Amino acid sequence: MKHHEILIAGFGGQGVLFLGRVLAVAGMFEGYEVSWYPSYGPEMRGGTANCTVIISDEEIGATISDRPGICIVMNEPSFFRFTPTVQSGGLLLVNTSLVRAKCEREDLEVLPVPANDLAKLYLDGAEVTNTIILGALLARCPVVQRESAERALVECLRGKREKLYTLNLKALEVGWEFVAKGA
Amino acid sequence: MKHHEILIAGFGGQGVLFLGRVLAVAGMFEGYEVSWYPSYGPEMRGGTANCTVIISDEEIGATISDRPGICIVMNEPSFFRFTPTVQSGGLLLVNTSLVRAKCEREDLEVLPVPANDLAKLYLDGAEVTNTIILGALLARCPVVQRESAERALVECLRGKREKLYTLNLKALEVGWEFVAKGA
Amino acid sequence: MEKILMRGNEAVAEAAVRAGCRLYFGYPITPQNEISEYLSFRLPQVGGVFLQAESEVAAIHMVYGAAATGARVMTSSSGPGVSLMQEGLSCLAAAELPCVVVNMSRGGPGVGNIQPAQSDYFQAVKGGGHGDYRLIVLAPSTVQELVDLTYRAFYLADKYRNPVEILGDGMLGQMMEPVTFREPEFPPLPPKDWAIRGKGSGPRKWVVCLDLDPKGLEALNLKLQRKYRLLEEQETDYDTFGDPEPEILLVGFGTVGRILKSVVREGKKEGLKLALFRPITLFPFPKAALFEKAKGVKGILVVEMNLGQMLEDVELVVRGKVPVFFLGHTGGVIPTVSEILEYVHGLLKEEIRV
Amino acid sequence: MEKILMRGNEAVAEAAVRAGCRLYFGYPITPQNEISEYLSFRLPQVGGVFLQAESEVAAIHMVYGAAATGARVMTSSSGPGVSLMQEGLSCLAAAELPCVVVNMSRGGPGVGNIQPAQSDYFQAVKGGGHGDYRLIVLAPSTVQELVDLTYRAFYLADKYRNPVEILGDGMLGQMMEPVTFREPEFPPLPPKDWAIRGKGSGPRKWVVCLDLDPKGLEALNLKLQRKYRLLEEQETDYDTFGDPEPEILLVGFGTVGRILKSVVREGKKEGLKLALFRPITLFPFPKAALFEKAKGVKGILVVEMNLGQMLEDVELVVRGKVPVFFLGHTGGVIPTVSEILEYVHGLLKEEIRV
Amino acid sequence: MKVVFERPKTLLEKPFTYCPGCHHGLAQRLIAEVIEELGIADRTIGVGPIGCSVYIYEFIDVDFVVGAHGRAPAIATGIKRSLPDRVVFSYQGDGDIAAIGTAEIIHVANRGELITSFFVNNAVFGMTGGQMAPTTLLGQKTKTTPLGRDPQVHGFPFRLGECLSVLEGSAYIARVALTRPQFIRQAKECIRKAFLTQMEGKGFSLIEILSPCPTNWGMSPKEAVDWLEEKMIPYFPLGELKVKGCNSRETP
Amino acid sequence: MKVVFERPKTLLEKPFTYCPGCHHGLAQRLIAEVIEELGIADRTIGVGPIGCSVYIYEFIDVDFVVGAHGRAPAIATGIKRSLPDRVVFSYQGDGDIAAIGTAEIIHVANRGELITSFFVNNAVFGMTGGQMAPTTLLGQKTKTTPLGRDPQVHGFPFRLGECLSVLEGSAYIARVALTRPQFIRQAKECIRKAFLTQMEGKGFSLIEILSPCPTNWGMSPKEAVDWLEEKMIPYFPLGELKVKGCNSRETP
Amino acid sequence: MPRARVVINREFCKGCALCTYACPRGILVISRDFNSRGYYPVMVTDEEQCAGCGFCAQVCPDVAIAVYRE
Amino acid sequence: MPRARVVINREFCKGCALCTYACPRGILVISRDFNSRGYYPVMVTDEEQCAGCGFCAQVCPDVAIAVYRE
Ligand SMILES: Cc1ncc(C[n+]2csc(CCOP(=O)(O)OP(=O)(O)O)c2C)c(N)n1
Ligand SMILES: Cc1ncc(C[n+]2csc(CCOP(=O)(O)OP(=O)(O)O)c2C)c(N)n1
Ligand code: SF4
Ligand code: SF4
Ligand code: SF4
Ligand code: SF4
Ligand code: SF4
Ligand code: SF4
Ligand SMILES: [Mg+2]
Ligand SMILES: [Mg+2]
Repeated sequence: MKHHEILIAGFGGQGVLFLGRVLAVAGMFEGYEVSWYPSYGPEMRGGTANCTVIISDEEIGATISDRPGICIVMNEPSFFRFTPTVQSGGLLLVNTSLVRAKCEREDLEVLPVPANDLAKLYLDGAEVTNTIILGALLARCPVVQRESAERALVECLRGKREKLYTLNLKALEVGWEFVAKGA
Repeated sequence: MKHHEILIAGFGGQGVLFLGRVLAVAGMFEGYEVSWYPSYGPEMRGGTANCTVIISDEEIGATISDRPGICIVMNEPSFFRFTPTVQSGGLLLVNTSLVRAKCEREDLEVLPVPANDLAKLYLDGAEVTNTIILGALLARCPVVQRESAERALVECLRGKREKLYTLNLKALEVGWEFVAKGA
Repeated sequence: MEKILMRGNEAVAEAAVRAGCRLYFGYPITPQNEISEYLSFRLPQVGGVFLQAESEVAAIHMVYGAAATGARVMTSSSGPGVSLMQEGLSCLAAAELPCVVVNMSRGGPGVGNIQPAQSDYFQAVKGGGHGDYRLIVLAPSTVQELVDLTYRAFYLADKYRNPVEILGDGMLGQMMEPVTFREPEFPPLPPKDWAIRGKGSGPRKWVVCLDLDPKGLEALNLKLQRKYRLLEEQETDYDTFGDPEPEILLVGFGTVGRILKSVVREGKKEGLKLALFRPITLFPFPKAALFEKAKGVKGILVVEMNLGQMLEDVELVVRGKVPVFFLGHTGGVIPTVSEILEYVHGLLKEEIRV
Repeated sequence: MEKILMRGNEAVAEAAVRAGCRLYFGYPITPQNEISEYLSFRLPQVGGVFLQAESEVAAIHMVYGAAATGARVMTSSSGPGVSLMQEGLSCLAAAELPCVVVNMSRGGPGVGNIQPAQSDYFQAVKGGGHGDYRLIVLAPSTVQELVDLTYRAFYLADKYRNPVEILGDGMLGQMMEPVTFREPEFPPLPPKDWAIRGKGSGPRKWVVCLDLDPKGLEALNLKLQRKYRLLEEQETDYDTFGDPEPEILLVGFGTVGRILKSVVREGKKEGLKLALFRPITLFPFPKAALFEKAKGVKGILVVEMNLGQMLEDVELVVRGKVPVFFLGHTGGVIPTVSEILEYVHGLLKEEIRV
Repeated sequence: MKVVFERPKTLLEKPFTYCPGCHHGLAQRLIAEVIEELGIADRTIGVGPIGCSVYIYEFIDVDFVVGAHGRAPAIATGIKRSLPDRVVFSYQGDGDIAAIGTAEIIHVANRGELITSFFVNNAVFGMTGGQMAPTTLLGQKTKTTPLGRDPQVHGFPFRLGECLSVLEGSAYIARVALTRPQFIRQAKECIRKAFLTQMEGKGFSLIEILSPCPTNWGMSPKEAVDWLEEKMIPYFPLGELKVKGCNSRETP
Repeated sequence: MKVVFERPKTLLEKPFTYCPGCHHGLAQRLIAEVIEELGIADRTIGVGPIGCSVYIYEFIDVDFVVGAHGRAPAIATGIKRSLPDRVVFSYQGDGDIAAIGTAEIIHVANRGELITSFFVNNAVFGMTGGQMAPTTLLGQKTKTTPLGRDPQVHGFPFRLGECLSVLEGSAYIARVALTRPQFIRQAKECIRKAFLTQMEGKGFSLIEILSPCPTNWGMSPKEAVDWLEEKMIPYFPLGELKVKGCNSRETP
Repeated sequence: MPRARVVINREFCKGCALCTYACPRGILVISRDFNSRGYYPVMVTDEEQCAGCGFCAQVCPDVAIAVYRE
Repeated sequence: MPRARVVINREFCKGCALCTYACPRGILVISRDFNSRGYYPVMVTDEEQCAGCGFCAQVCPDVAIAVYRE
């Protein structure tokens, strides 16, 4: 049985909503039930954003999760806010370029990804830390197949952002490689 | 047991609401339960007005009456509209100065009072047809004592209209005499 | 005490002034215009403020502002105007601001007409605005009771920091009956230390009706619910009349309540064992009392000048234990004593089947 | 058919366009802004009209005007904005004008907050405006159902000449789920020969929402009541799920309905015999079906994102025959599967005393 | 014999429901005449107010919609947006248009909505029995200003026409009275221009019609028209306030 | 060392909740400064809007009331009529004051209500995420005018200040911007005059503050202030629009 | 035979008398018989005098007058 | 010793950079370290150069700057 509850959090500009959407679309392509639910409202004025993606082979009830199994934190405020909520035994993916604090919970698997640094190193600092993180996640935990994610990227970049496809593909690769080759 | 349901109807300027109020106040002075309920709203734009007065020694429930025992019609439209509603055996007081039609119901007692003509004849045409009618009514059917009606006139003319008291007293007398002395 | 023959609308206005109301904001609408016309000369006499607002929406928010200063304030309207106040009423309830709103209800829906009706029961009692809030709703049936409940409305509003609606109708507003103004004695109220009057030398305060944090907003709602429960324990009121062991219990509020009194009286003459249960507080609804009263009757007949609104609250109390029947008129048609009596006879003839 | 991942707000907008809606009037309010944002580019593409009104009051009366011409028209808002539409909705119902209103409900009362809530149930279902009118109220629980019910909303509006409210909430509006747009087949509708389009060579017509004559206004109301009864006979809808012979029947609508599905599923794993009854039409309320379903259960648990509103309609159906319990959150707090399960366990442990 | 004056066909053959001396009927006659003369009765849709003239739909022989108090401009917008080739007009009293409906009329004008509004200014809420209107004159006694309107308490008489003239979307705005034959002739001309403004797509048009309310002013019809000329016209001067693009007169 | 600039005491010591580059904070600082300098903090009551600045009551150290969207003028009226010796001001966005709250602001001005309104015009509905406001410029793209505001469809940018200047009850109306130190200095002077207008009982006063919304304009803070100066000011010219009794400038 | 004809609809007329003030010839007066709605309609005293100017019809709020001329 | 002092509240500053454009001496720059709210606050490069004009403080939307002068 497949059932993933994934929380993704960061600053407004970091593309966390987009990352979530790509995951949800990929899940949908694979025939799963999916849902995507953003934080919304004046919170965003504070400069933070988060969303919850659920990928499951059962009909989805609640679309938020008080105990996500996977949590991606792209910045420090999100790290502090959401680390305590992760399910015991869950996966915490941390953008260590922006999060200096260390996770003190011992019941979590922590996957550190210095996404901004990787972007600088390999992609001229392009703003694709979210897709790097996605690559890293999929390398570590195949919530969806990499191919589905790539198809989902096409779908989600349709229209004005089409030209960003190649860049994002590269970013996915960078994240994937970072984890696959061992960080 | 005392229980009178009195409907008074006429054109807007004929003082039917005032007439009703005097009756209700008089009833109140005598210790009865009373209520006064006017027609209201755009009907008045059409130039007609009516009110229902109830004088009773029981607590008053409905303040309108679909079968009034006493009905005073001051003009022809009111005559046509309300004559059919009067209780069988009831009293229909008609201002015959303005109502030319004849009552065809045989189960009613009809009291004709040429109020406008009486006003012209005895009161220089002053606009007190309503009080003339009141006098006539009380002479015929003592729903309240004449003295109470006179006290009520004082009460209802308090303020700006105080100077009209004597005139109204006279009008009451004219109506009373018209009936008492036999029309 | 001296009795005066007074129109319902003027009586409520005078009672408000005597209850200490010093500000009125409203917009004309028949059949309640005499309230503002009366207050437009009466309030200035006592140093108060009468202001005709540009709309009912503006009026209710002027009430919000004045209420926030701790003053006794009121507005009045009828059906369509009260509908326009729903957002404001929801805000007043959320900010826990005391005020009094009079609805001299008329025929609906839409612009409808201006004759008496009770079809705003749901709006008043269940909350026509958004959110889990309630108004305290009082339903007078005579001009004297209108006066007495107006005093009580201001008292309850302050005591519970909650808007109070007096739900009358065109008949009650337009009719004249003798009244006396016996000023009631209420227990003392706590000081309005929450009122916004400029911070002076103290700490600053604010009155708001929002909380962007769900936990906080839920907490406010739970607090309101506790208040509503307290109201139910402490403030329900009703009137009963007639046979102590009735076959049929008549239930009606306001104007219908008084008509039903006549029905009970007439019925007695015809040998019927009838009693009246007349809720005076529509919210809190006198559930326990009605439950008691309903025991042992053959049937309950709810009569309303609408097509069955309070009916639901009666059924929620009775829960199928006694058959509940309904007779209603709406749109300005007023039920008559004879028609109700006839209906009762019909019920008894059919021996009431559930 | 192709599935697209779509936000609830955008899905309802697209479905409206496909259902033939050609005019939209609305005023921004979170959490439903994506509806107007979507329609602001989508409607012009199909020759339709998107107009941002100066307020919700204006919006609902623009809807009134457009509906009077026989066009398919819609507006959308959330709590406070819908409160401001109450007079207009009462007028639309009185004039029997078809239209669709979406309420993506949020935490109240007052300005409250913008998180999901269901505390506008009373307003939607009992009629927040004045008068004896009702809206048809539909409560979708998934984005797909939001789409399907949007089609149905326009159909029902036209069929019954009645405003229809789609009662969603912030969660439903903001979330994305895969949807397909399967255009449903509805029986043909009668021509809109009442529509105001200029008299042309025919006789002139008018649409009004008033009748100053009580008898006439009562007749209109009785006509409306017949329509509402017909709706109850023909259009109630609900969903059931879970154990065919449940110990506990869970009742919830919209977003809570889907959460309760998870509860049923999780409960089964824990050996609980649970079933869900989810009203899809809130008005007409699926009384007969719920009555059937309630037979033989040990208890009913109503869960809502409010403090007990649909609860009353459930109790009116159940009439004390089965104990009814309630679990609610409000102000934007969303009940969780585990908390509900815990509550159910508690109920069963206490062996349910009435 | 030649016809000097006959009741227009577009005005239905029934007596008005207004008080003696009330100009609502006269205003409606002029509108009916212009509609008839422009030959647009078949494609004209009127939107009625809530006020004394709520029954306008009983009198002018075109299709009508009547909704809530004050919302005629919004309703007219809904109609016009749905049927852009129809001629749409609203008819409103001063309470309707300048009190409760202020936002709607301002925004309909600001949007340059292609509708024509008739604004019957009788300085009082007629239907509800004579309360203060936004247009009530200073010192004027009404049911809710028993000592006369006091600017300190109730504010100033509201000149809606001038206010709307400031907005870019308004194309034609005029104020007229109907107390004399020559005023009536001018008024009709303005009404015609207003409809043409709409039909030519120039923008929003409004005719403010000063009108007596003998009943609520407590005057005879003759006293009322005299009072209108003596008191109202000086504060609400007659004339074209705005003709597309240029304010023909300074806002006072 | 001498103080050249310090945070005023009447502005509470906490970070604003606005986006980087948003002028809501700056406007509130100026109001706080003037209140402090006039020494009226103890008897001033503010009325907040619904909009991005709904939390204004968290920042200025005076008593506050916040009610429904757009109704601040009505609320302020209720307060002022109850407590005539307090200084009452409202603070509103363009959606709040010029869309949903149009009737309330018009009538508060027309009544000459003794309150002061601050109207923060950022040409967009900020809080709800960037929809068209009544003040959105022609051609400006917003969430609900994806192709830019088209006067044929959406009407014209609404000049509230000019519209209110026409009314007799308004005593002082000025439009300011905060994009440069000298503008800021002028703005503060206008704010002071507005409060004094109220305190001297002259009538209603309003300061329209042009303000950038970098977030919803999709610009950097610098681009936003530049756009404000280049695009907004020409349509919404700065200056005193009305000083008691005389329009100091022609309404355009 | 008169040069002009004034036709008054007695049932529409409400006796407001505005036409009587508008008539340059002063030939309109309020009659003493009321109509079915209780109003005293206007009547022409001397049609011979009528100028056929139509002023009376123009100012009549109830559109109760028609005027014809040779 | 500098003639003027510029005190920047790093936690209030949101890095909007408006002060950097307002400073006639061009001595304000956005720093590369973000504060606890994720913003990159402004800093003074060379306080010696500061004219103490206060422009930066005047235009700061977040009232994050104080300026003192001898
Ligand atoms: C929402 C609402 N508020 C108030 C009313 C009551 N009402 C009916 S007409 C009217 C005003 C009438 O005045 P005006 O618009 O000047 O028209 P007039 O009768 O003077 O021609 C009012 C306040 C209503 N019907 N609906
Ligand atoms: C009755 C109602 N309608 C709509 C809203 C949603 N809403 C909140 S703020 C706002 C407008 C904000 O724009 P503006 O007034 O310009 O303030 P800004 O955020 O731009 O400063 C709206 C429409 C609401 N809260 N209440
Ligand atoms: S009350 Fe006034 S406006 Fe209404 S019909 Fe009578 S005169 Fe005309
Ligand atoms: S959204 Fe715009 S108005 Fe709102 S805080 Fe951000 S910049 Fe300021
Ligand atoms: S047509 Fe002229 S002259 Fe003849 S009656 Fe009429 S107003 Fe008098
Ligand atoms: S003006 Fe018309 S209504 Fe008035 S008296 Fe003359 S004919 Fe009759
Ligand atoms: S005080 Fe003047 S010179 Fe010094 S940093 Fe600020 S703006 Fe630059
Ligand atoms: S203007 Fe203020 S908030 Fe912006 S960068 Fe400078 S100090 Fe920071
Ligand atoms: Mg008027
Ligand atoms: Mg704004």
